[in-house]
Amino acid sequence: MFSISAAPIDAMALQCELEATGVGAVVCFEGRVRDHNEGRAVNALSYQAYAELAETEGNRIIEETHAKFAVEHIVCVHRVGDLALGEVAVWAGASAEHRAAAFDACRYVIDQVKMRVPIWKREHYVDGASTWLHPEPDRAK
Amino acid sequence: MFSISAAPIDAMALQCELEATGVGAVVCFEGRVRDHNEGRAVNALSYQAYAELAETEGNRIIEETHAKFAVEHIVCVHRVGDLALGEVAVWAGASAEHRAAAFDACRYVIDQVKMRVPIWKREHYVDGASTWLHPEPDRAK
Amino acid sequence: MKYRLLYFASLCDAAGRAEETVSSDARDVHALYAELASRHGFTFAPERLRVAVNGEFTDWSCPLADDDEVAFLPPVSGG
Amino acid sequence: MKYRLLYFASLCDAAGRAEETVSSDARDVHALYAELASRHGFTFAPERLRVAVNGEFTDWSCPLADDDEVAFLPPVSGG
Repeated sequence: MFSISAAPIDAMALQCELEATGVGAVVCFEGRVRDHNEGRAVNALSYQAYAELAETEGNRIIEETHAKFAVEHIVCVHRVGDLALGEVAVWAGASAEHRAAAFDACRYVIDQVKMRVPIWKREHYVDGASTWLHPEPDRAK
Repeated sequence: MFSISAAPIDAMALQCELEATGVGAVVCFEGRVRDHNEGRAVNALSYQAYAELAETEGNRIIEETHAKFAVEHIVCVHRVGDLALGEVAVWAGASAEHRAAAFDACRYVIDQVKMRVPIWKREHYVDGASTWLHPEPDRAK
Repeated sequence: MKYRLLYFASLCDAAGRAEETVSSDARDVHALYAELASRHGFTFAPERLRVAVNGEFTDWSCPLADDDEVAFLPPVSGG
Repeated sequence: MKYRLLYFASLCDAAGRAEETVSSDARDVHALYAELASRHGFTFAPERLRVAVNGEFTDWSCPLADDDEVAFLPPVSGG
């Protein structure tokens, strides 16, 4: 399940959604607000989403991931609103019988979410400026 | 830091050891006791380690991982003793500025630990039998 | 025709609003973007944007119907 | 010479003990393993085992000194 959350992400609760009999491997990813980006000191971020389409596209990614890898459960949540340094902006987890599938699935989900899901980040800099990030395709990280 | 633990693994506490200013990505892996292996129903596992050498070799793997990938912190703990179904047998986590390094490092650590660290698993089957696992090199998973 | 527009991120800043309803003679999304870009000073070339109509991605030749909800999506930066 | 032996996993089961101290004429780990394999019925060919002396991996030609601690390590299965 992919969802957009205005509330802080509760990683423990999300990880519980990955439980299933026969699961041998769980891989979780947390993307956090860093204190810098490309050489500029950052002191906060804001995320905005086209929530309806973000959830549609996010769940499409999760369906694709189930089709590609032998996984049991996949969960991904992306925050919106204002985030402080260190807060979790995005969380993704995958459970599987074997670890290769869990790693591959978790990574595929987060890579695709960052490329495709309509969510935008505004960086607030220590010097008071702020800007929306609209990366060129080849610079997307 | 790599360590051997006779007590249950406290994933939250370990994840806290990955914290650092500037960390943008955290990847964690949990290996759990499954209820089956290669078609046989399992109801418990025991792990035995050559603890002294396991910690030496585990920390060597972590040093290698720091040399190979741009990571901030790496933590790995392996349980020993008797484990019930669903218990965490091994936990590995990596934090980094960017997610590619965190994923690569976490996976490298667990792959190498499984291949190289002197720890052995005994499977206890539902039918009452039990056996130490000594996989052939090409069958190690 | 009347269209409902949704604006996100820097397009929202440029338009000075997150949504609006406009009357327009444009009959496809390409023509509609040209009109809105001119009105609001949008600087993105169309090839850098994706388009969604009624909550689903579509392409720039998509014909429009009265009351369609249209969003021009600048390059995303989630994560 | 006296050696302290550590046994793990199925070698521990086969030897019926986790450790022992033995007196032996063997002067390297290869000769020592041959002696112990015969005594305890170890069935692993040496090429399937790793060897550790005094808490560090070494190779099968490693010479031994009095009081060395030696472990023959069957294929590992952690994780």
